[in-house]
Amino acid sequence: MKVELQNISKRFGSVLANDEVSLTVEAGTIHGLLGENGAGKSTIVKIISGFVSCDRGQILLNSQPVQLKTPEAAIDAGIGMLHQDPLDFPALSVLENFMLGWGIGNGQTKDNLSHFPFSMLLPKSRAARQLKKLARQFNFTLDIHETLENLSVGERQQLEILRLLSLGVQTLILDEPTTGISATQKEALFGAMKQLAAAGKSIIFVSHKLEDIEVLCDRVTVMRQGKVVGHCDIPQTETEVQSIAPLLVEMMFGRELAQPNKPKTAQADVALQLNHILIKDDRLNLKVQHLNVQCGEVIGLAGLEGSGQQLLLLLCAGLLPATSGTLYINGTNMTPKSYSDYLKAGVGLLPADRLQEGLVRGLSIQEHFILHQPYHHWFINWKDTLASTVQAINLFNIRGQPNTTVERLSGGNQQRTQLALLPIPLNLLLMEHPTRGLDIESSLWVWQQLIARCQTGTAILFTSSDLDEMMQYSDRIIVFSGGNISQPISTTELTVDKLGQMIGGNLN
Amino acid sequence: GTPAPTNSPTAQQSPASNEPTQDALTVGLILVGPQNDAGWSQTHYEGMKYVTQKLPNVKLEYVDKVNPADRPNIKGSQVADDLIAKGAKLIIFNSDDFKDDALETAKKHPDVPVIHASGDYAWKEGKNYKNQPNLSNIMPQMEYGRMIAGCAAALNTQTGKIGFLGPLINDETRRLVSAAYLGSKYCWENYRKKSPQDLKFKVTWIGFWFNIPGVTLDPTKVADDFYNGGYDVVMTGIDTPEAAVQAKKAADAGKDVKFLHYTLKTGCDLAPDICIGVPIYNWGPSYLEAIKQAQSGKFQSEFVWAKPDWQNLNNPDTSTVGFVRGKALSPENNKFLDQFIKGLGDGTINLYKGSLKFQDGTDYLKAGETATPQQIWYMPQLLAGIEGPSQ
Amino acid sequence: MSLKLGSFIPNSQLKLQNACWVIVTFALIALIIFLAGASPLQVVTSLWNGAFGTPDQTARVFATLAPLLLCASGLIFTFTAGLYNLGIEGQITVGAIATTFALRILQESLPASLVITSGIIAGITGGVAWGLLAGILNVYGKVNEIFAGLGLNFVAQGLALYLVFGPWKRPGIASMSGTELFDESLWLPTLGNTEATPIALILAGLGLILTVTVLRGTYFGLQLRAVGQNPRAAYILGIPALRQLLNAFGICGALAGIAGALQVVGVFHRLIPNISSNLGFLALLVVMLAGSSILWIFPISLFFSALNIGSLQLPLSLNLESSLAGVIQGTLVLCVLLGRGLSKQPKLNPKT
Amino acid sequence: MDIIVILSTAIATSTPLIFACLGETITERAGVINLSAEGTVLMGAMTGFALAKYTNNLLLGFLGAAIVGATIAAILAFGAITLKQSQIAIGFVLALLCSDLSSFLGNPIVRVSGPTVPSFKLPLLQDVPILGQLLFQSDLLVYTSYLLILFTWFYFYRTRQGLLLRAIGEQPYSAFARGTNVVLLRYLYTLLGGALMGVAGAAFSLDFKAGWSHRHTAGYGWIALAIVIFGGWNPLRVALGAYLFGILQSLASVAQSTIPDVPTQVFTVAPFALMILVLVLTSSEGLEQALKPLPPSVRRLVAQMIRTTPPAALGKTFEPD
Ligand SMILES: Nc1ncnc2c1ncn2[C@@H]1O[C@H](COP(=O)(O)OP(=O)(O)OP(=O)(O)O)[C@@H](O)[C@H]1O
Ligand SMILES: Nc1ncnc2c1ncn2[C@@H]1O[C@H](COP(=O)(O)OP(=O)(O)OP(=O)(O)O)[C@@H](O)[C@H]1O
Ligand SMILES: [Mg+2]
Ligand SMILES: [Mg+2]
Repeated sequence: MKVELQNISKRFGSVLANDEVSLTVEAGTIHGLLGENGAGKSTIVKIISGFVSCDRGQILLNSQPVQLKTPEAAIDAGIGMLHQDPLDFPALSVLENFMLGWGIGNGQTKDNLSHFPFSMLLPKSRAARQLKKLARQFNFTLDIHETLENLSVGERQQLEILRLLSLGVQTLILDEPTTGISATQKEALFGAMKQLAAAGKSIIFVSHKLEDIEVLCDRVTVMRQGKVVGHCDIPQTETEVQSIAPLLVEMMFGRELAQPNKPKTAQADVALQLNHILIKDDRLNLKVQHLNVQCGEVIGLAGLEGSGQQLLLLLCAGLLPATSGTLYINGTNMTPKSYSDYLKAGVGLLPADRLQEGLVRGLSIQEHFILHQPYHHWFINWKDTLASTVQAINLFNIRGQPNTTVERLSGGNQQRTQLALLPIPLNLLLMEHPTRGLDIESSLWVWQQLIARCQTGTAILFTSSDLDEMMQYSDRIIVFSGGNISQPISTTELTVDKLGQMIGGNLN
Repeated sequence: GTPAPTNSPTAQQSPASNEPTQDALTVGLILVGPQNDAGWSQTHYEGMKYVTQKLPNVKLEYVDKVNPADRPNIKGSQVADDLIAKGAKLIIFNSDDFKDDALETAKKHPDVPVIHASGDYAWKEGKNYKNQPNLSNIMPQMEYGRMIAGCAAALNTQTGKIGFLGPLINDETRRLVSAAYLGSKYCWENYRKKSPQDLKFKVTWIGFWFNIPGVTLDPTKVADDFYNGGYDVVMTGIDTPEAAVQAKKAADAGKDVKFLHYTLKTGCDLAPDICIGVPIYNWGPSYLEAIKQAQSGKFQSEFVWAKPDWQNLNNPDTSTVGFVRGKALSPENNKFLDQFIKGLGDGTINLYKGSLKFQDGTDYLKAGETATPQQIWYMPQLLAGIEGPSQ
Repeated sequence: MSLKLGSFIPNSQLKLQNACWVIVTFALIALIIFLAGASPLQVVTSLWNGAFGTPDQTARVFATLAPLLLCASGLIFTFTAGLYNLGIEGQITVGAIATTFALRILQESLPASLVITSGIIAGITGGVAWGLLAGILNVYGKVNEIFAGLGLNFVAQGLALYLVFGPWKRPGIASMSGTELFDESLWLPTLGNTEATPIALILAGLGLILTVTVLRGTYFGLQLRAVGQNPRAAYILGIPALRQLLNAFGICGALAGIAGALQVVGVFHRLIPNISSNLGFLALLVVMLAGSSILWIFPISLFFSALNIGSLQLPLSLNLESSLAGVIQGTLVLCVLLGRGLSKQPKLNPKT
Repeated sequence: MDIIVILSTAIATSTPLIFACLGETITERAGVINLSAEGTVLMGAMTGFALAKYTNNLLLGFLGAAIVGATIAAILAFGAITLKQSQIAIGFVLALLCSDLSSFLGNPIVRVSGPTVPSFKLPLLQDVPILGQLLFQSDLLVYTSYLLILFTWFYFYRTRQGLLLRAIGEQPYSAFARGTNVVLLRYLYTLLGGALMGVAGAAFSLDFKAGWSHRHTAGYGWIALAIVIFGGWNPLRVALGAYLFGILQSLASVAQSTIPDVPTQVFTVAPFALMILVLVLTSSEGLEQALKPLPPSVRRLVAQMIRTTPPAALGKTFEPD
């Protein structure tokens, strides 16, 4: 199905998320959508899928103008979308998730159901058959009776794709689907998408990752600050692809980016020592025989999401007790201590979910700084703290006022605020996806700050799904796979390819 | 008519004509339940209506539902203050629960006569006498109404099982339940000619005068349990009509059950066909008497335990306690009941006579002994033969 | 959530809109009164006379105001911590029970003023205990505070009933009228021959001032707000989130406990089953109406207690059901809540 | 007394609670807490009784009560869904407001007699040994409540619309993305739940606590809210909770004569203490641990039966865009 967008605009409050966006996706092609963070990619695809309604503009399907005011209308029109944040039902079973949405609207799934009153009933057995069939086709393994919350992000994404296919969609939209799925799953997914495109379906593929776009897409549209910057066809040959990459980067960011460099920062003293640690979780048992982290050293924790990296970070932060084993920070045994002792010992955590775990909605930047100060008095001195807040805002280049509540800050500025809140000095800094959701420019800035801290002796442990980032900034990397962990490997002995293989399960 | 004879030495016979010479007087009536509750509070309201009819220069101001559930944070004494501020010159409290409020009001307004219906603070010979010159108590001798009701129940039960839907446990309710039992036992033995062992008389207390979910037992359930458990006659002592309502439902469902209502003469109306009768209160005559005294400036603290008019039990002008018979009472049983009432009236039947035992086996009255008023009023336990807790 | 007490920035526009909604509300209430066959003007006069007609009545308004203010102050703490403390009724009740207990065992042996003081302290202890129980169920048992609170209300009520009808009943009598009256020396001193006790008012005033100060000016207040907004993030920030949640429950319980104590030593002079007199629920309405403007607690509480006391006049002078007062209070709060939503509407639907 | 008789009374008299609890269950499953239950039941009882009395038509009484219940729910829905105000706050205010309103408007019909639902023994079924006496010798309202329990369960777990209902209470945004009109459905189920709570009121005033008086059913609304949680939002378990409450109430009166030393308050308070206990037990981590050793399929089944996790979006506003 051919999808045409004409002059779509959408405003959220003061942000013009889409500004006169026009693009065409031909039937039978895979169309990439590329752009920095906040460029408006998700917004435009949400408009196509009826999740968000546009302020102005027109959508044409097979050259017919259509109104896609609700997801129902979009599904009716044969458009299905895999959302960036998974939109499924953790409390329901796989099968129920699969069926949910069948028979809504006038889509073809409605027609092939039996007649009233049986159409009222849940078509469990048929759904089970279809799910199993589709799963086999794409080489996914899913226990249909399992509750969804017990599945990994990747599995949930697989299910969602199968569900969309079961709806018989003609246009499939995938908003950043490659985060959190394994290399083999990714291959299967890409294969499936090519297969679908060959069958005449149109596919819109949203990503940050140039490589993904390059291997998968026939054509790409680049967005910046809500506007379409340009389109280009992806050439077929490897060398031509190589030549187009810098062009795309320039289109995305308006200029070429400087390559980051990381000086050596590791020092002799041991900042963190783990001995015979066992951590138990609902789904994982994680064993760490022995680990020494030097002051100033950066350790990357690589692996698929949910392979145990987060458990290790939480353990080192003092937020998750170990079942057995000991943990030393700067020579002090921290095993039996509480979270507040960890804070006193100079441990800092930078959670990935900024507004859920890192910052408190409804509180201003200044109030965050006040809360962060170790206090000795009952009463708050609003005047003094204002001065220090203004200082920090200037230092970290946060675009916001002291009394701006944090949820009104942009994602990047929230991250800057989180960084500004980290106490100085710090012995151990633990970060989940420090640059997730940040554009390349902001990422560079963030890492500059972090490297400066390493130079003062702070040891860093971080997780990231971006292998390039991991290779670039880590001194050593530990690879996690299903609760097993590798020995720390120096980045000098690694390549991205080798790392990818290890993440895929080949730890040796 | 003539006012009620009372056992009080100060009670006087005076002509009942409307004497316009007496001053206009506003009476403040404080009711614990709704004025239209088809029960206890309504009898007081109607009693005062009776007074205002007889004495047109008496004006009635009333506040109903003065209880902590309906009017939280309002005390009876506060309502009395307001009524007095509005010009009330005499205050009537209509519930046992108001005893502190009555005393407080009497103390705070020494020139305002206060009548507490039920209670014993004005009883010199009682256990709780408070020397408060402007406070009186009035209570009809409902124990006789209860005896008659108990007798009627015993005459009508087929299964020999009588249920009593009791409110909360205190001297008054123990007195009345015991009286009902005495009446039942007497008629069971003497008119039905059956052995007292075959009579089951059970009381279940719900814990208050009406249902408060989560607080009291549910009287609907208790009544159902009675009817379903073979108690084919249930008498009630609570303010609300569950016994009647559930009897009607049970009867509609084909069960042979009957009930006795309480307090108000229209009590049978909910289910006339299966109603045995209603022991009723008639406050009018006692109130009339007291208000006349207040009008003439002769109000004195007294404890009025007002008697029924045995000659004409249901006479609205003379009898403070009555018994309205329901349709379910057969002519034959009516005759027995007449005999019983007559016996009570002329003293040939005195049920407060030994030997009687308490539930725990101790003596209430030794053989041949007759109960003193104090023994009747302050009933520390239920009598032996009654099933159900005393405390 | 409409109940974020976080923002202390005055928003005059919002205030104006609120005022408009209050006017709409009163029009609505006038309509209800009219339909019930009475004149709104008469109702207003009657309510006014009922609340301020005699010194007795005025005193009663202030006697009700004190516990209401205390409960409202307590609820501000729990609301700030993001909790709907519907268990406040039970906290008042247990406070009152504890006070009664203290009075009963100490009245023989200590001078009156000491007995009263210990009674109030016992009330605080009782309130705190019951508040913390709800808190522990909420924090450690993961039981939603609304349902824990409602359940504990019934349990507290059951406890009061058990005591009034059981071990503490008057000799020979078990009745809703409560336990034996305490000796007059154990009654809080009143103004003249009325029922207003200056001590209660002073305690309530202190409670409110303390509340405002703590929430606006202290680290604890700020921490509570952070916990109320997002306990997980607050914990990671280094705030002892669970402890502060428990503190909020405890402080609210303490203030409710004082209110319960005052109901015993200042108002009823005994324990009655419904000792809380629905003041806790009324205080919830007060706080909901005040929203983020803490200082509005005072006039609203005054208005509500005047309505409650004045409503007694409705049946007396107009032959109207006095539950009209509750209808007025409820309608007022409902309309203001809906009005708040309506005034925010334009922002949610940006014009194109 | 015959245990069957006690049980059958307890079951029949729990009928109004069944309606109220199922109404609340449906509402909460859709993600909306209707805290106004107390006021709604009272208003339903008052209007149901008044209508049935003046029209002398029981059906009209029930219908009127349902409409009143739905209207109150509509105010909640408007405030909570459309205006996105706190459901708790609006529901709570409505609970207090409607309680007082029922007293105010219902004053003229206090303690007058009115029509009641006639008893009706189900032919054939009533003769089944034990079960017949236990379940099928009451009236049509009671049988309706049985059907309602089964139907609600069937609807929740066996129909498409039921799956959607659970979906909008769990993840409204996901449901929206799948083409569900979340706002419309939430309105619908809130109104439906409110209507059932109204019917519960009428079931009291026209059947199980026949008549009307001030605060006639005071307390039952709060009790219904507690039972829904006890029942873990599962219709069968909720019904079980309601019956358990009824049985405890019956036991209280039986116990008074058989074990007089136990204060009555123990039984009246027991359901609440029990509710809290069940909540603590089922929501604690210990339970998960205890279930660990079971094989996954059994564990899932057991977990589903004793799960008391509320619908994930319960009480939260839904703001697409
Ligand atoms: N619901 C919303 N309310 C307000 N602003 C929004 C909303 N959704 C998106 N925006 C804003 O619109 C802009 C475009 O957002 P969009 O999600 O489309 O970006 P994106 O290109 O998908 O970015 P990313 O790569 O981070 O996913 C951003 O500035 C964002 O903050
Ligand atoms: N919840 C909100 N309330 C009010 N304003 C908001 C909200 N979310 C976003 N904004 C506004 O939208 C603007 C853009 O935010 P967004 O997070 O999309 O920025 P961005 O383009 O992604 O920037 P960055 O690169 O820093 O992440 C913010 O500056 C803020 O003013
Ligand atoms: Mg996006
Ligand atoms: Mg962003």
